[in-house]
Amino acid sequence: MKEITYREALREALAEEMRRDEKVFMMGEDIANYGGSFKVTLGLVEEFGTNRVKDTPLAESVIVGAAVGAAMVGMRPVPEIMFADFMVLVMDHIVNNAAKMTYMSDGELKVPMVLRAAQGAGTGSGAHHCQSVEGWLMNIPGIKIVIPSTPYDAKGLMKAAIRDNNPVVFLEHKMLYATKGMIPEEEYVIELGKADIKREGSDVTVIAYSAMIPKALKAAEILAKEGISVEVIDPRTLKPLDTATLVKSVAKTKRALIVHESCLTGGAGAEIAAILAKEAFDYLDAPITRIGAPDTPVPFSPPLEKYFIPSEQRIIQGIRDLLG
Amino acid sequence: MKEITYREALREALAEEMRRDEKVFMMGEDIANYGGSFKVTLGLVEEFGTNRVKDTPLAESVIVGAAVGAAMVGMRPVPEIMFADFMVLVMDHIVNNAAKMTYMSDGELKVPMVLRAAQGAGTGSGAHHCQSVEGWLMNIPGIKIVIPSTPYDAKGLMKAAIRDNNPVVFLEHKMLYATKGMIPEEEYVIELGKADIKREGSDVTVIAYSAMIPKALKAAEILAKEGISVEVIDPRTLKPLDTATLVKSVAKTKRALIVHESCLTGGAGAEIAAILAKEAFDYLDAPITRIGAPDTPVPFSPPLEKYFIPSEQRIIQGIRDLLG
Amino acid sequence: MNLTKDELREMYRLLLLTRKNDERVNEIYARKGLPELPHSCMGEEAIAVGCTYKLRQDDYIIPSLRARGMFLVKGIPTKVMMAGAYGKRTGPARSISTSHHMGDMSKGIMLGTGLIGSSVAVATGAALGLKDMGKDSVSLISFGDGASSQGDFFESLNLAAIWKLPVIFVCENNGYAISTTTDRQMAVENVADKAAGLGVSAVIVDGNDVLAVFEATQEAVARARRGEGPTLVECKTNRWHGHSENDRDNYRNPAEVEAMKRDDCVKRFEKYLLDKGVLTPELAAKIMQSVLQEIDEAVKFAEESPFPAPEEALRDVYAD
Amino acid sequence: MNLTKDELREMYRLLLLTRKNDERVNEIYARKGLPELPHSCMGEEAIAVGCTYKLRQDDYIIPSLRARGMFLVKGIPTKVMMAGAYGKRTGPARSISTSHHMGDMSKGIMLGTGLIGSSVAVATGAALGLKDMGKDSVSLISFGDGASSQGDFFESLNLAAIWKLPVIFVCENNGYAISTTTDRQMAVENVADKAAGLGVSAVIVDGNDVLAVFEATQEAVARARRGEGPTLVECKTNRWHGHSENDRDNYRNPAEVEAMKRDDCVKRFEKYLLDKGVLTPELAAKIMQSVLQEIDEAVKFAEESPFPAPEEALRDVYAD
Ligand SMILES: Cc1ncc(C[n+]2csc(CCOP(=O)(O)OP(=O)(O)O)c2C)c(N)n1
Ligand SMILES: Cc1ncc(C[n+]2csc(CCOP(=O)(O)OP(=O)(O)O)c2C)c(N)n1
Ligand SMILES: [Mg+2]
Ligand SMILES: [Mg+2]
Repeated sequence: MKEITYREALREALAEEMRRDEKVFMMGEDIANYGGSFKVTLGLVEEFGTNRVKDTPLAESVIVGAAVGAAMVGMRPVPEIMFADFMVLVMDHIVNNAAKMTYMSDGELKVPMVLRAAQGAGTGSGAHHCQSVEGWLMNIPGIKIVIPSTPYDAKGLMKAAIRDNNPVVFLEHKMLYATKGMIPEEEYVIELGKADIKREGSDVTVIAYSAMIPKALKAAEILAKEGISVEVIDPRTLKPLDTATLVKSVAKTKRALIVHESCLTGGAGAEIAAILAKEAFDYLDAPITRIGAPDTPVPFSPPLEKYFIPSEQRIIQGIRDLLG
Repeated sequence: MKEITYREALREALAEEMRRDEKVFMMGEDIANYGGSFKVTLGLVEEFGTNRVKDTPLAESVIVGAAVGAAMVGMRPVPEIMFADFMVLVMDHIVNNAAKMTYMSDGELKVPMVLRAAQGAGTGSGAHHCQSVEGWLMNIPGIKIVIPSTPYDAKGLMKAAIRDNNPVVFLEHKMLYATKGMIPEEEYVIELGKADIKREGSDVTVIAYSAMIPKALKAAEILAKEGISVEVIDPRTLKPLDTATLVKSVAKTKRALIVHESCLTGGAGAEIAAILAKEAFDYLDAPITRIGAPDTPVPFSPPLEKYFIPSEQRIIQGIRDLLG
Repeated sequence: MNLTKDELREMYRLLLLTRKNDERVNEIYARKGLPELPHSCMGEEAIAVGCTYKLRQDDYIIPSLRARGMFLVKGIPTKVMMAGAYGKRTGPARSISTSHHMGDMSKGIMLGTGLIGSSVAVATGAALGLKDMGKDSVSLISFGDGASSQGDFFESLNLAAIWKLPVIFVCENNGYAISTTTDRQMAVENVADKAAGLGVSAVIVDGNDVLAVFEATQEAVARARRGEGPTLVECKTNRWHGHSENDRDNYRNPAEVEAMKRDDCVKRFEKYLLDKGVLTPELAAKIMQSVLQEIDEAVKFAEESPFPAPEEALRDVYAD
Repeated sequence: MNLTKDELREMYRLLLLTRKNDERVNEIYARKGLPELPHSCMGEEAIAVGCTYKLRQDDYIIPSLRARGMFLVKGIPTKVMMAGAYGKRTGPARSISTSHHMGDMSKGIMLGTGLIGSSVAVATGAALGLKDMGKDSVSLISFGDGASSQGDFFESLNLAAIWKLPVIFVCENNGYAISTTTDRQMAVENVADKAAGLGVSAVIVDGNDVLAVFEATQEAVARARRGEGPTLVECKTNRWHGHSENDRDNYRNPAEVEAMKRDDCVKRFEKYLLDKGVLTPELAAKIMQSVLQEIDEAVKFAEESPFPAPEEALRDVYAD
């Protein structure tokens, strides 16, 4: 085992997969010498050259559209859009090209593409650079959505995503890049679609992901001192969603709190809640509760941004409310 | 009262509002002489001229981006994108411009824009021209989403949408254009954010909208003959959502079935279910159930498309299952 | 231009097949309707045939909505296309998708999208992939004048120009995007002008002259294979019918349309071949007969084919 | 060019204010950090000042990320801008949004977006609105060379050209988009070439010559007011600093940057005014002093201002 940051874990995964398969390549704005806005790709151009770590013009739509085309003829592109907020510029290529090709070709065509993007608030970059975007993508059949919370998950899931034969949107969180965790020295891959129980507990199930996992874990720790046993589950991939693991946990705890950083209304938590309201209905002893950011754009000024991002305190309060 | 089609109702609303306020104008592809792909705007150019019914080049992004700009300086644009599937081409302007301007300007700026689009399956136009897109838009704070099911609602809501000072996405359903209904001779406006109880009942609440309303009503009628009393509620606007009316109905019936045509996972029904799982939890006697299209692109061949679109039979079965 | 007599005759057959197939589909649609709404390519057949003829199997194409001939040239059987219009299980991809945008990678046909302009980026990316895999294949996409207003058109040409990608942009400039005339679509005279503004070399050809289209495309393909980058081939042509077969076409003067029909790409090529002695009236009649027979058989095949079973709608959303 | 001596001096003051404000913000950021990450405009001040000077209050602008001077010329107080960098309640819109993209309709400043390229469409639409309301105001947007690769740039110029909209596209071509050089951004020499390809008239000026920028813009504004349509003004310039103040700028040769600094738009204009006798060393010193004092006061104001209250984050998502 070794300690590594989330950023490094991603970089390792990218490098290992590029070494393993020469069809894998990256393209995006300023990912080569500059190393990307968040330095995830820093140094990779030295090993792999500018042909496999391609700096592109400032044109997101063709970055992703071209990645789809390259994938269709046999490459395995890993395009990056600098900020997940820019997802809206490439949604046509996700929705109407990448996601539909396999279906429309009766299974003949494959679009093995991993679209990377950094999302989330906490950097003070304001309404256009801090959004959490998975909510916009939940209603798109044909894609997968991966959203890791730890270095271990980031690496293993990235490797699985690159090997997957479907378009995967891979959402990294800016505030996690510098967080550290242990990973094995040897190679490993984490199957897409498997939730991870980050902490076992028996009184309440907290379903969270991405930057909300560290907060949920901290909340669980604090409440543990009061004798409240919180189970924290990280779906890790939102599409496909590991419904079975979620339902099983709620069957045990009888209570579910869903936490995400994206705005509450229409977020991925809605789907999780809807599934539980159907599949876990008979187990529930309390209303399914969601915590998300308020339904506003991300504000810039530090106290406003802090207020916007769901906090440990809100999670603790949410758990207390659920336990009545 | 007079009988009118959904298409004519929309046209009347557009014409009345353009007469009332000369700041209102329309822009889109082939909306003038051609009358739009679905002939909603047919004939309007004759009364209002090509300056207020503007044919644009084939470039959705600038159609909506320019509409936002025109709105910011005082106009009230009603842009059209021909098929709602193309929403992904304009989502940046919706998400990052239209929806954020008022907030980011501390209330100074307004973007009174109604973005019209035709959605839904049933025409055999395949995966790129038949999608139901509201699910992509639910997680966008700052916009309103209107999705009428009857000529009466279509007219009254369109007039309200045009008078609203916020960006409104107005989703029309292709299979409803030719449907008929009664509307008053005199002018009327329907407030945004108010659900309508399309049929009162006491055994189960069916929440549906757009083209699923006629189907839900037919299902209710059929079941009425068996003594099952179905309440059918049409939220009419998904943002803002009339939570109170939905919860009140479920408090009465104890059972909720949500029906939409868009793919199930991550659809607007997820948000509705999540709200009920929280707000109506104590009333519920059965799991909240959703019916939507399968999580696939819209297939083309007639039997496939028919299978894809939620049917009366599926609604009837859903209700029976809920009543156990 | 080094085409043998047989090749010239084959080109003629393909032109005629495209024309007659279109006529038949429109006739059926008018008479009894069809699941797939036809968008007639009548008047524009020379572009599809000219730009696709002699492409290799491992050259990839994405045909426009109106480039039905490209499928035929690339080897999609007429009956499969016809079954597609009928939505039958024997159509492309079991008629899960419309035949407009069918793909068949074994023949070098990439699946297109119904969103005008969007496939230009995909075709550009295919060129990128082919180049990076060290192949000398090219990617060729056709699209209309209207498509050249889309952001993706510009972003793609720009990328192709910088990276010298082996992609050929074939623009079918028929003067209309549905009801919108080209002068209300753009402020320059030619789509080629936009390409030039991005550093993409561009040629303008008479789109009703199948050999002119063929030659220009072949030259573009050769350039691309030599690593010299993209070319835009702008083909000026006419759309005889309305945008689709349910367009009443009330925004054009019938005289304008009549004038168009006087420059018939099929008749023009026929006359050329007759003049050259490559074709005789007898041979022409024979070709016509074989084409009509092929279409008859295709209609029969389509009519008799079963629909897919409803549950087939659920297959293959994800690849393994 | 009919500028009075006072106007020339005022232009100089604005240039200096832009420069010194930038220096100060960068210094504070380096020393102790700031909520808003600065994107230095050093080296490019002449464009912002030159293109905005003498615009009317009812002319609308959308400044680029690097066009801080445009806000100052349009009348945003230095202290408000500074308070914005600090995220204070006295900043633009209570610092709900970053000051990069602030709007103030009373001054003719439209809110921009952080998505490069996207505001070009909005500015184009503003021009459309102004025209349709029968006003003779213009809309002016500035953006970088990188932005000119975006689909919205092309779609907007095309629309503006067809509809002859009163919009001025000011391109600050500084040779870089973050680390990406212009030759890896586009295959043509000039952004103006792209405009030409769309039928938008374009001029190229020395972006470090404030009067050249001013004149070219004024001409474009006059054309727009006369209903003659859009103009693209391409200003060639240099970006002295990294992309942002946390860019280590390791992708450029320091010598290249040093060379840039030899063409200093502020110094150049100062010399010009001194040579012309419009400025004297004494007057220059006085202006410098007043500028520095204004900035000192702005910093003090920003430092002493309160932050907004957390719950203010919930205000004004919807208009009434
Ligand atoms: C993104 C998008 N916008 C609009 C449409 C509707 N539409 C289909 S074809 C067409 C006109 C296309 O014009 P052009 O590119 O000139 O091709 P042509 O039909 O003339 O062959 C339009 C507007 C579409 N399919 N996709
Ligand atoms: C749509 C979008 N893509 C990428 C970015 C990230 N980004 C911010 S500034 C910038 C470079 C802009 O270059 P240019 O337009 O030349 O302006 P300059 O910074 O040189 O003034 C990039 C890539 C963004 N903000 N928006
Ligand atoms: Mg055309
Ligand atoms: Mg630049």
